[in-house]
Amino acid sequence: MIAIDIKSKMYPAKGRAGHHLAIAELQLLLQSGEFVCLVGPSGCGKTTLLNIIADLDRDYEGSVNFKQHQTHPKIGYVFQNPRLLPWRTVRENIELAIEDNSSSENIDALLEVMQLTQFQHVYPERLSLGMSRRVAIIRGFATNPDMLLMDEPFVSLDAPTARQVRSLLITLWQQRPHTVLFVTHDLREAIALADRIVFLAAAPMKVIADMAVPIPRSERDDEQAIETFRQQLLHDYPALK
Amino acid sequence: MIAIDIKSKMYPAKGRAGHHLAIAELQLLLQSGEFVCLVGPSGCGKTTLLNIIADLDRDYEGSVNFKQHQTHPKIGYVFQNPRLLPWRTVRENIELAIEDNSSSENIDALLEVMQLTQFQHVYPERLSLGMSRRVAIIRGFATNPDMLLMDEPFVSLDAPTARQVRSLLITLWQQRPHTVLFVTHDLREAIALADRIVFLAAAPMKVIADMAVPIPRSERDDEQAIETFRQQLLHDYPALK
Amino acid sequence: SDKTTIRIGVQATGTLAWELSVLQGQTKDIDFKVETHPVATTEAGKIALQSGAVDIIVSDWIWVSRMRSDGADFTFYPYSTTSGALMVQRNSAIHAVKDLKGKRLGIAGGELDKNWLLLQALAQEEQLDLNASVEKVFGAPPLINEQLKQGRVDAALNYWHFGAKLEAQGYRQLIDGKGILKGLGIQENIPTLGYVFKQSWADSHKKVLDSFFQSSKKAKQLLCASEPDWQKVIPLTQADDVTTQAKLRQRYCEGNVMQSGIPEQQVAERIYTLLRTVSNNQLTGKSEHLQPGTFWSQD
Amino acid sequence: MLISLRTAVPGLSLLVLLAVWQLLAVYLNSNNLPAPLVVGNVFWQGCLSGQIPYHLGVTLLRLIVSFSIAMLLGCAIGIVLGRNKKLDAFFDNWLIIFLSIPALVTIILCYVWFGLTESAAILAVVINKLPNVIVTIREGARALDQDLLEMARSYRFGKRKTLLHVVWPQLYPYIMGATRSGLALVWKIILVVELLGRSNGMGYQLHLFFQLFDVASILAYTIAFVAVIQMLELLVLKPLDTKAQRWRR
Amino acid sequence: MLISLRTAVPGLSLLVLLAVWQLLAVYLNSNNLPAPLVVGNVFWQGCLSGQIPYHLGVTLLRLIVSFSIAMLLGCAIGIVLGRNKKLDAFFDNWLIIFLSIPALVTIILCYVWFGLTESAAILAVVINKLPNVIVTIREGARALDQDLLEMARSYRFGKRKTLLHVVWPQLYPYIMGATRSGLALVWKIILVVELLGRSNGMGYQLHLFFQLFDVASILAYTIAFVAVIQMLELLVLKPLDTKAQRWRR
Ligand SMILES: Nc1ncnc2c1ncn2[C@@H]1O[C@H](COP(=O)(O)OP(=O)(O)OP(=O)(O)O)[C@@H](O)[C@H]1O
Ligand SMILES: Nc1ncnc2c1ncn2[C@@H]1O[C@H](COP(=O)(O)OP(=O)(O)OP(=O)(O)O)[C@@H](O)[C@H]1O
Ligand SMILES: [Mg+2]
Ligand SMILES: [Mg+2]
Repeated sequence: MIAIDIKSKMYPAKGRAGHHLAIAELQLLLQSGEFVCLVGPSGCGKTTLLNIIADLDRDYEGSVNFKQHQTHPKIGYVFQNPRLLPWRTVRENIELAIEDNSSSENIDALLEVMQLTQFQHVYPERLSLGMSRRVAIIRGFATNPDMLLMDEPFVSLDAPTARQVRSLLITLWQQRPHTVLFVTHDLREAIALADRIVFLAAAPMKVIADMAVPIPRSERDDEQAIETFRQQLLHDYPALK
Repeated sequence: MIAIDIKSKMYPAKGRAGHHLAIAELQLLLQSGEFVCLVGPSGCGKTTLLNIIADLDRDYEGSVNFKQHQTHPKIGYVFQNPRLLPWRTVRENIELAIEDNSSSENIDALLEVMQLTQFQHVYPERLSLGMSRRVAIIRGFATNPDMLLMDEPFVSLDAPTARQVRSLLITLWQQRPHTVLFVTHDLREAIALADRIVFLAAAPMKVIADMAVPIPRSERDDEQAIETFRQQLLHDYPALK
Repeated sequence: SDKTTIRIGVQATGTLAWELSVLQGQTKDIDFKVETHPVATTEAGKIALQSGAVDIIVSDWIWVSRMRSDGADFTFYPYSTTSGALMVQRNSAIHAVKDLKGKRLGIAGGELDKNWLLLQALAQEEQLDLNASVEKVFGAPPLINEQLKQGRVDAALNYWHFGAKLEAQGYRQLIDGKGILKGLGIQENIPTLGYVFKQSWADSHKKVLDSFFQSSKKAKQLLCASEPDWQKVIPLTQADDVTTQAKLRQRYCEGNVMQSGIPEQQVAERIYTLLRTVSNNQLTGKSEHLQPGTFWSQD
Repeated sequence: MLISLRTAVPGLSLLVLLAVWQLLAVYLNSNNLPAPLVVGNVFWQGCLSGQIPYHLGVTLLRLIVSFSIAMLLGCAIGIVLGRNKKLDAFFDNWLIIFLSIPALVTIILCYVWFGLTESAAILAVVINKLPNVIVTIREGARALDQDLLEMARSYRFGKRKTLLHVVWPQLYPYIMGATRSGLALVWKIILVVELLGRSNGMGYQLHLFFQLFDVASILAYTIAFVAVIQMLELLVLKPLDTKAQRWRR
Repeated sequence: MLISLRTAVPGLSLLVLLAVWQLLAVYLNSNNLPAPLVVGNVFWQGCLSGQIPYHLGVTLLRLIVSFSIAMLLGCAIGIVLGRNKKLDAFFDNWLIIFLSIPALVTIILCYVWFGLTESAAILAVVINKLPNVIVTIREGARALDQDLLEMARSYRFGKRKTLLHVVWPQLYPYIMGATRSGLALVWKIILVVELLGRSNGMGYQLHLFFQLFDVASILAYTIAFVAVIQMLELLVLKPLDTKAQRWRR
């Protein structure tokens, strides 16, 4: 179980920009093995929250508690931008993130699914942005993390690839249920994947709705059940339209 | 009218990566004032094509002809990544792209729609990625271009903002119809916006379908007509699923 | 005034500055004007002469001969016979050149230093290969003095005013350049330093140059004989203590070129040959003989 | 409290340096390392007599002129070579050669050809410093962000705008590096240049003191120069840094 | 064809330089600038007699040792200061001071304290070069990409991996700049160091020739050194560059 309790997260004033209160009084409880989607307007503080959970940002009031884990759990973070090392090849980028180099078959399999096998020895500058994103996703998966943070990971994927990657994500999750925090703007995707969706509002970030999804997990985001639930959501929360 | 005729676009071999034939024998005719969406798998060469049209890449066989324009037309290019100058504020970034500094009211209006007015004097490092993307979109619009190249511009926008931006795009286009080439992976968005959708396949890039959209332009992507047309498309071209 | 101007490159720490200050004190007697151009090092003086910034500098005749053999038209007029000295601690066990064997010897100016070359020649006469049997430490003159003071070298071969300073502090002079030459069987007073100028310039300024030499000789004599004139020069010695000042003056005056100055050609030639063999051509250059015209003569 | 600490640290570090110096001086107790107070006294005397201000001023003037010329030319050439592979292939050799020609040679040749003039001295410094600037800036120009350059091209920034708003800020850290280490280099060269062919300036004076082995005076003059550079750092470079780095998170 | 052109250009540029030199020599017709052939001859004689290889070897040894020490220490300190604001605030002053202490002063003090020994000479070079390296690398460390550092932290790269795979490649252009301009600087300092207190090496020899105003020999020795640096550039730095820049589009 992960207990997030952020009293306040402030970006300090700098230059002409005043200080900015990004998050205030945010409480969130994640069960281990839960798949939670975060949906909220651009700039509301989703990335900020993920950074805090990933322990990249310690400059906040409050606490993030990982029960069950003595230490900070192993985290696979798929950042909003790919953040590949441009001077390392695709494969090297993935391997560097893995602590034991034993899982080379695992990497092969992931590269295969992501259709990047023939690009594994290529430097990131020679990839398209969507391909770089896919490498970043592989890197997140390959580390076999206790917790997966994904910040709009599928935005650059075409529909068939997106479906395949979603299916992969579901398979991985089924093999070893780990907590997933998944940021997306796509309500259909959120409904298809999540156990629970947390809707956020901005300035400062707060939770406006937190609801379980009563629909079985699916790699397809255009099934009728999903559409129905989405319509209902939009009806309940017109702000999401 | 813009006549694109690319015999071949090859990325030269480098390091361990062999040379890569990105585009071969691609003919495309764009009417001036036409709104064309490009839909194709990640890595198929969409960005490459836009770069060629924008005259950023001259290392290809073939030609891009702008009829009606003696010189190369003024292009507003919304890149796939924001490409803001980190050492210039939001507003400066926009103003730098404009040749005449007269359109400050125009910028104000655009900032307003994009909900960035209060961030106009902030440096890009202090923005969220979605906000940076919005700045890049404003920059593309503000130049009042003859042609607008947009490479997955709306991926980081939440649904309400995306709707607003689409509506803005449509308004702008109605005020002054300019050719738009719009890359997206979202079929619904393509149907909602485009006069014509070009479907592409990869390695090397080729056109697999090129069809007019018989549905009036709309800022909303979840209307019934769109969904129906989409289902029909998916039925005709199962590869898009 | 329509007096001819002579531009002279003067080292701030050199004795030429003393002389010129006395000389310039007697404006009424002279029919030329001296314009001094301070230079920091001997090399800076050579650059100044070559670039035409000055007409006269002080240097040595071996160099003049070498430059002449390369086509330069420099020539030399004697200025001083003072030469460097080999200094040891007062109570050092070194009393003769042969005692240097196995000792550490500090040498100012590098392996082409004339005193060092001549010292080697002298040792050779005593069947001692100094070059092989002492531990040489080359370095800048002030550093060599410092090394001797710190006991890091057993003896120091340094330029004369560095030697004089050591002497004033109680160090012992083992032998000086003149002594080395004597040991080599050369009794004549050979100038070590002299005015160096372009022959072409000298030819067109014969009269002025002559009168400059006269005045400079007179200034030298005044410096050594007249107390008030010496007092005026004392600040230029850059030495605070009277002992050092006196030592500097003594050495300076000993070096006065008393005779007409021009060394006998064959003596100079002998030294030239000596230096040429010991330095293995390096100091003198290719030319086997002292270049004719190295020593300037008025006629 | 925080601000006062921030201003206190540099002062503190100076004090520590002085203490180390004093301790060393006491420990060695030789006139090869005079104590700070002795040097301070010499420094003060030199200032009163006008000697230090005069020679420092002369040297500074030379430094400013030659440094500015070298930086301007060096940036221009460095950018051109960094962006143009063909020119770079041609001039790379020259650069290496001029980098490794001893200062002595260029200084002598400059003086002998152009006379013992002020401009020859400055030329000599520029020739010695220029290749270093070029080499540093060239590395910077090679590492420029391609994405931003493309952006500038597609939005028709033109040469001037691109240089000012896209290239310059990226070169900034390289230029700062070249400035700081370059000031030190120019200073080193200028000393030799003055030694060999000027009748004033710090180099001329320092050599004089070296001949006399007057370490106290050498250190006094050093202090004068260090003080000037510190001022430059505090009044020009630091504020520039702060301004130029504002945008970083 | 393309490849042959690429190898031809550097040769061509050398030829042009030689031609310029020859023309200048003929035009000036003074022994202050001997013609290339004269210098070549002196160079050849020096090589045959073993003089040039000997002195060059000695100097190179000093250069390699002092350069390596300065680069290693400089990179380490530079990175630390660039990443740690507090330490930087404290040592910034010291850095500026050591940057602006004249080479002469440090060299003299080293020699006076530690005697005219090899280690004193090397120490003197290191002290002169170190602040320059630190200052350049510090700028690089300040400009590190925050995104990549965060990535490394969240994937638990640890100190070693982060340094090797994240920090080092970003510092590479700065290090190359510091290496190229640093070699030149060390070479300049080593000449002074050898001149003041060594009994062999290029500086010692150049000083001898300088005393004799033997420009031909000075240039011959310069050529020897330039040749070594060119070799280094061709055999080490260029291939390193190519390898390190492979990833750029
Ligand atoms: N600089 C480059 N050097 C070599 N190959 C490149 C380079 N840029 C792109 N490519 C290759 O060209 C192909 C097309 O790339 P492009 O960026 O045009 O794809 P895209 O259609 O925009 O993909 P995405 O939707 O992921 O952005 C890819 O396979 C990529 O590997
Ligand atoms: N380094 C920073 N300094 C100052 N303010 C920042 C910084 N990073 C983010 N912010 C501000 O904090 C708020 C939240 O940013 P964050 O990146 O978390 O948004 P987000 O929810 O991830 O948005 P998006 O969907 O666009 O990525 C924004 O208003 C942004 O301006
Ligand atoms: Mg975000
Ligand atoms: Mg793309």
